[in-house]
Amino acid sequence: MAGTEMLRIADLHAWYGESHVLHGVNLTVNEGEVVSILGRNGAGRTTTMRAIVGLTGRRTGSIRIRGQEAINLPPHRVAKLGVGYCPEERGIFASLSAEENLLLPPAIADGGMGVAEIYDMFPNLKERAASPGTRLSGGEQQMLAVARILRTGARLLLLDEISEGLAPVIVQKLAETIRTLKAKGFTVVLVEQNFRFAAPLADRFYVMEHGRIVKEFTQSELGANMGMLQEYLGV
Amino acid sequence: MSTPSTSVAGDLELGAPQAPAQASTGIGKAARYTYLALLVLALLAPAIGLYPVFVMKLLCFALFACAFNLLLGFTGLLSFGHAAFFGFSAYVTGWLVKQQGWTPELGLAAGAAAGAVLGLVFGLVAIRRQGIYFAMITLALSQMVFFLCLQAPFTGGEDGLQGVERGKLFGLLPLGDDRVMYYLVLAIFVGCFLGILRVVTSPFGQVLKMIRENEPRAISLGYEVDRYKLLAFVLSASLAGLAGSLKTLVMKFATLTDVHWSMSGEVILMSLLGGVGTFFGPVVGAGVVISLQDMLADKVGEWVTVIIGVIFVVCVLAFRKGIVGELLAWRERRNTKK
Amino acid sequence: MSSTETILETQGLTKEFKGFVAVNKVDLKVRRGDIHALIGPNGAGKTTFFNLLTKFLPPTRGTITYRGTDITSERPAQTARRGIVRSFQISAVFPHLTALENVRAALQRGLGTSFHFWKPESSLYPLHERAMELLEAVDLQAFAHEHTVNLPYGRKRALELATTMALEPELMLLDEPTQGMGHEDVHRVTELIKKVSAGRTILMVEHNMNVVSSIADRITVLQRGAVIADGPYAEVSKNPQVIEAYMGSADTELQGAH
Amino acid sequence: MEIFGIPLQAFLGQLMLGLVNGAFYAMLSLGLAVIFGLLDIVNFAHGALYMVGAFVAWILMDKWGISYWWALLLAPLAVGILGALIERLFLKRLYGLDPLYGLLLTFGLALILEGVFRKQYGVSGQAYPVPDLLSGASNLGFMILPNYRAWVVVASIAVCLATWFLIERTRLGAYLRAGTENAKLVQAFGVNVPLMVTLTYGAGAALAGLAGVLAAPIIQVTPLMGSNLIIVVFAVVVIGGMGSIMGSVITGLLLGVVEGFTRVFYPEASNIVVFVIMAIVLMVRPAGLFGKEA
Amino acid sequence: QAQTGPVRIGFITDMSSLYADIDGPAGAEMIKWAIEDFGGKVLNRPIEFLSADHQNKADVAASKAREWIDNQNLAMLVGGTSSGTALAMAGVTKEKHRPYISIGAGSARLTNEDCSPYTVHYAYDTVALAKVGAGALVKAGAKKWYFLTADYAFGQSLEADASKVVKENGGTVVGSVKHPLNASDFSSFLLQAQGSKADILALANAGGDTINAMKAAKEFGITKSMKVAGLLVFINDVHSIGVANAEGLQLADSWYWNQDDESRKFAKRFFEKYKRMPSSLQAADYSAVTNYLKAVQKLGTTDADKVMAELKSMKYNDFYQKNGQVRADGRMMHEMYLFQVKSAKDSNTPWDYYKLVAKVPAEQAFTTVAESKCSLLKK
Ligand SMILES: Nc1ncnc2c1ncn2[C@@H]1O[C@H](COP(=O)(O)OP(=O)(O)OP(=O)(O)O)[C@@H](O)[C@H]1O
Ligand SMILES: Nc1ncnc2c1ncn2[C@@H]1O[C@H](COP(=O)(O)OP(=O)(O)OP(=O)(O)O)[C@@H](O)[C@H]1O
Ligand SMILES: [Mg+2]
Ligand SMILES: [Mg+2]
Repeated sequence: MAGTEMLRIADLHAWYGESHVLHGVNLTVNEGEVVSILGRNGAGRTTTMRAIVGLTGRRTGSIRIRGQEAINLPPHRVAKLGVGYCPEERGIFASLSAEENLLLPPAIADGGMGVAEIYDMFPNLKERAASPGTRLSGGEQQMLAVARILRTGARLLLLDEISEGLAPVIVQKLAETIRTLKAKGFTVVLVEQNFRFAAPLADRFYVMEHGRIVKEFTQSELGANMGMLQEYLGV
Repeated sequence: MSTPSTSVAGDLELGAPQAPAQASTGIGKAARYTYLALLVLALLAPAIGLYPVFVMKLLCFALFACAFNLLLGFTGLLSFGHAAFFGFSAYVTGWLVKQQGWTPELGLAAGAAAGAVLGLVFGLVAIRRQGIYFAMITLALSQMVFFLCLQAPFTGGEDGLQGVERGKLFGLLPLGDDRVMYYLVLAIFVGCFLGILRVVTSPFGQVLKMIRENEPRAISLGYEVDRYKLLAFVLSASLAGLAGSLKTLVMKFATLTDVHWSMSGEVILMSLLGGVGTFFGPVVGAGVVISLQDMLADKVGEWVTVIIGVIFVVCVLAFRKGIVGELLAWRERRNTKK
Repeated sequence: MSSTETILETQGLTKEFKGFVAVNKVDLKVRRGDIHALIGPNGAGKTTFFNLLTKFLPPTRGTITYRGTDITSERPAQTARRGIVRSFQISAVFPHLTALENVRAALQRGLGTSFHFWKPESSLYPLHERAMELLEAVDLQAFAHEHTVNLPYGRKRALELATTMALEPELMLLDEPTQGMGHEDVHRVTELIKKVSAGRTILMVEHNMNVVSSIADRITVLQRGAVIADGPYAEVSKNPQVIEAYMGSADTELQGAH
Repeated sequence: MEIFGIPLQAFLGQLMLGLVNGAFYAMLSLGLAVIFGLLDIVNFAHGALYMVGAFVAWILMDKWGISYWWALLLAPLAVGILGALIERLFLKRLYGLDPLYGLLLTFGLALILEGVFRKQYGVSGQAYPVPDLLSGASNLGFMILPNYRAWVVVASIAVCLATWFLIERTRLGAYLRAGTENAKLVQAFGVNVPLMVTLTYGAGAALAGLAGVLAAPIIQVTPLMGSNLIIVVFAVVVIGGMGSIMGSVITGLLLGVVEGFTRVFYPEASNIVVFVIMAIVLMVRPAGLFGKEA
Repeated sequence: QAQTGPVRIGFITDMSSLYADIDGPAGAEMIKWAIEDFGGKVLNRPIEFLSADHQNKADVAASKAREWIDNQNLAMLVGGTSSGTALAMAGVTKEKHRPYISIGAGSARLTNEDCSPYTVHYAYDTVALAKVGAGALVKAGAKKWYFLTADYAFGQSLEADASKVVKENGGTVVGSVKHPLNASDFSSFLLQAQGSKADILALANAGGDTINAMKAAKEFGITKSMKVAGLLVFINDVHSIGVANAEGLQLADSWYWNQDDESRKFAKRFFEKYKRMPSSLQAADYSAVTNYLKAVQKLGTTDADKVMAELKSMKYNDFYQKNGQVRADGRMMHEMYLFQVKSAKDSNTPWDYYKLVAKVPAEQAFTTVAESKCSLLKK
């Protein structure tokens, strides 16, 4: 768990309009780590991700990315710090073709995947490249959403429910991809309902409940924590 | 989470976007007392020195705005062509009463019917379109009606159809007397207002609500949504027509102003200002706009347009729920705080 | 458990999008009373197939026969009234109606007064009893008067099911009913589907093999728009083509995804 | 030789004139389409911005003696800045809400702009001369075409093509289109969306301003010039398919021609022909001629 | 009617839209001047002035008029531009029995089929424009006419009246084209007119339409082959066409600021305040109110019927008109003029635009008693 601190969140509160969703989240992610945030539906995991990139309403507390305070930065400045975000709702653009969608996010650093590499990984996308983005099937859109940010060279990837709606084969492929990314030194924050997907991939886990982190443990402590997870997640 | 199959709804679906004042759909006790108080006030209006012609005009526009709101607020369709129904029926009634010697009650009925027929025609053309397209196609159709009224011999072109006599209601009540006319207008307005209340809460109103909330869902439950929208459109058009007819009798003329697209803009302003999707909002909105026009007429002269423009802007920026909508929201906030 | 009567049949059903064949000559038979799962890789054409059945899309070729009647060219609402009802891939409730009103919305059509704009709302109250029954069936009675926006995700799906049941569907189409759900909810919904399947036929798309394996009577596998396998779960899951195209390497096998 | 009962010469002449008008429609609807397509705002203030463009040109000439050619540059710039201000001050607060609100706000702004200019300059209008370089006319054989009108056609088609290219074929265009659908997400990818949006609205406004300057020498420069035109231009955009850049340009030109011929064959209908076409088109093709089906 | 308290004079016109320049706020100011110049008092009662903007909406005009009469005991109403509003106000004043002087409206219906014993139609009407604009020109030799007509009641009646005059005087109408209201582009119509080989192109339209048509006519070189006559042109329109473009345009009007010393004196005062010259309507506003006050002063009452009788029997002599007289139908009978726009080099001082072509006596300018359908004339 060495390596420098990539992300440090301290006492993060976030609101959607009037409703107060995050109540003081604290978490740290080191460079090169894969960290998974677990929790029930509505625990606030997505909100945490969105708060990092600046997509919630009001937020307070501290978000440091590579040591730089980002709590007051607008989203495009956060992205420039090397953050790639794959939203839960996929966010595929209807007015852009699949390929335009893929090429949309501007590269923020070197070292992103090449288009050929991506098409290799997701042959469906190549086939449907000219189709309007939202005409793709649910799963294809999911692939596109992930592929899109792999291209940009962002070193901190925030991935929200990326295995959702994908066929088992593809889910396996994604798992491999994340291993490869980790090997290349990328940092990944994974939010997953699909515990079996996240469990073997993550170095560390945070468990969230009602907008707070209630538990933190490492891969090696996973076995010991299954009972607790059972209680929190019904796994 | 969205998939191609579920984005059928059309992202531009208009109306009640922030679900303004949902709470108002059921008529609460407080609202009932307020209505009662207002009714008493309205009944006494001529006696307490309110100027009857002004109040009548106001009620006509209030009815027009309520009719419009039935569509925007309770069906989620923004029509940019409601002036067509209002103005066309105004001419129809004017012409029948003045040139054909019809009695006022028949003239009014014919006006409402003309509105309904025109609404049916508009509806058949426009109803399958959504959002901005719906707005634009109704605008286009109403422009055609405008040019028809400009050209048709019986409207008197830009001079207007002037000198319509009110006649005697059922051959008995002399409507020429402003006070008699006033009570007729009030009765019709109250009737229609209650009618709209009923429509919105009726089984039919429930279906409209479903359509507004989630149209593909309503379809999948087996509702032929276009037919429901069409009926709502026809009802709204017919009431708008009735409002126009009534206005002809009150003012004794019908002119092109009534069919011009800016009248469609005005009725939107009224609804918006008062509160889209609330029952009483359009009435308040009409009251404010009409009083304002009346006041502005003597006081500010050339600044009218600017002032109306400023109201639009302020309304959109600061009072999106409208006067009544904001009041209801405020009350709700206060209640939840307790 | 299941008779051999075919309730729904498609013949040569095809859908092309600008030269791209999304559904390719699908012949499918669904037997009355079955829980029939439709699986396949992403982009195989499952959702499109559903869209064809419910008339949200017109087929390019082929026919759809429901209980012996050709319904290929009917309108969506007509099909719905025949008893083919679909639940959406995402939850598609009426957000600002209460749970009770949501269910009532589905019951109301049966009353035949939906165009009656002069009747009071109270004319709908007799429906409440049945609506409450349905809510109880999915364990939502406590939420009857809650606006559905405020319900948690899993509850919304349950409500969706209750509403769908209110239409007394003979054939229910479910598109990924457990997508995006926590484990608890997946379990609850699976049980629910099982429960409501009594006396009905269910056709569902699902990527979660746990769900499929635990409740499906029969499975059809689509790939690139065409059927590559069809049969009971045990048989299909061993089909090498299915494993290759969909399930992935044998070691993860059926547990792979979830 | 005759076509549809009118001499070929007259026919060609009318065709040409139709194109000139079409060029105005095209340019105005282009700006409107850019703003609607990219920002989802039905910009009712477009006509007013067009009017402001013409007035700025006139004021530049009247007060400072600045020539047409400079006005062609300065007036759109000024209107663009005004547009950017409008976006920053007002429209910005409406993103994410129903597009109805944008429409109503810009409607209000249009009234304000019109009212202010009316108060300041009256309604009967100002005279703006044709620049010397373009005065005079050319004999095309079938008609005498004033040079200035020829210039209008050329200039506006060039502007339209450039805009289309920028939006449909460049990366900036892709950001813009994506930004319409989900601005926040595009921003989260690292694009400075707020700035982009401000500039886009500014650019759309500048297009309206440019059309205003081009129009100043041939039509009366009055505070009402915009509101007379705006509804027709809306119709053009709707027929073309809202948000479709090419659609609005082609439809603009086509409608100019159709309207021109209506003036010959059935002049009484020339004001409504646009709406008739709009109703028919929308019935047959709900998303407009070039719009993407919803 | 109460004969105590202030004497209220109301003025309802278009203050903010299409016709605000030719009448509008400056027109209101003229009425104030008339009142001030009269001493601010009549019959020892203060004169109060009310004004309102009808925004070109008949219902606003009528409501305002009705309300002033009912609640403020208005003594007399001056109605401004636009026929729809003028007719609506005539309806109200007829019902409520108040003197009503209509100034900016063109419709001859005010004193014809819709005439009222309480209406005075002061400045011009469409019949006069047609008779003066067309009559004088045909007599001067323009025989073949082509009409460019605004397609609405006003334009149509202008065209119909003018065609009649043309034919009566031995001319022919070789064609006409109807254009929609507020058509911004006229080139297409003009090309059709050019094809007709007529001597004269008559613009039976107003305001912006006339301005745009005239500009385009110049641009397309039509003015080289034909003369252009504007049937309803105000000096403000000529100003905005620009004298270079308007050169040679013929037009009819009831008054021109540079026609004599008295007018120039009035105009100078106006110019000092507004930096432009008054239109004939603004001059008429001043004249009408002054004359009304004189009548009231003379009678010693504001009683509507007595005032109307006096207005119809007195002679009007002021800077605006000579020997004017109000006929029984309410028509103010005075001389009308045909002007031609000067060339730019002949235009010496600001707004020096017209030269006089012909004077037309009232009897030849307006609807004759024989032509009229007004019952008030048939007694
Ligand atoms: N746009 C929004 N407006 C208001 N409340 C919201 C919004 N989005 C989420 N919430 C609420 O915030 C809380 C946390 O939601 P969040 O999406 O972060 O949960 P999650 O842990 O990601 O769950 P899920 O498994 O459903 O994705 C929930 O109670 C949810 O209802
Ligand atoms: N309207 C459309 N236009 C063009 N192509 C389409 C359209 N709808 C679907 N497609 C294509 O057809 C194929 C089948 O899509 P469909 O949504 O049916 O897949 P699916 O089997 O439901 O996949 P998933 O499991 O990912 O949801 C996909 O490749 C998709 O890109
Ligand atoms: Mg989430
Ligand atoms: Mg699918």
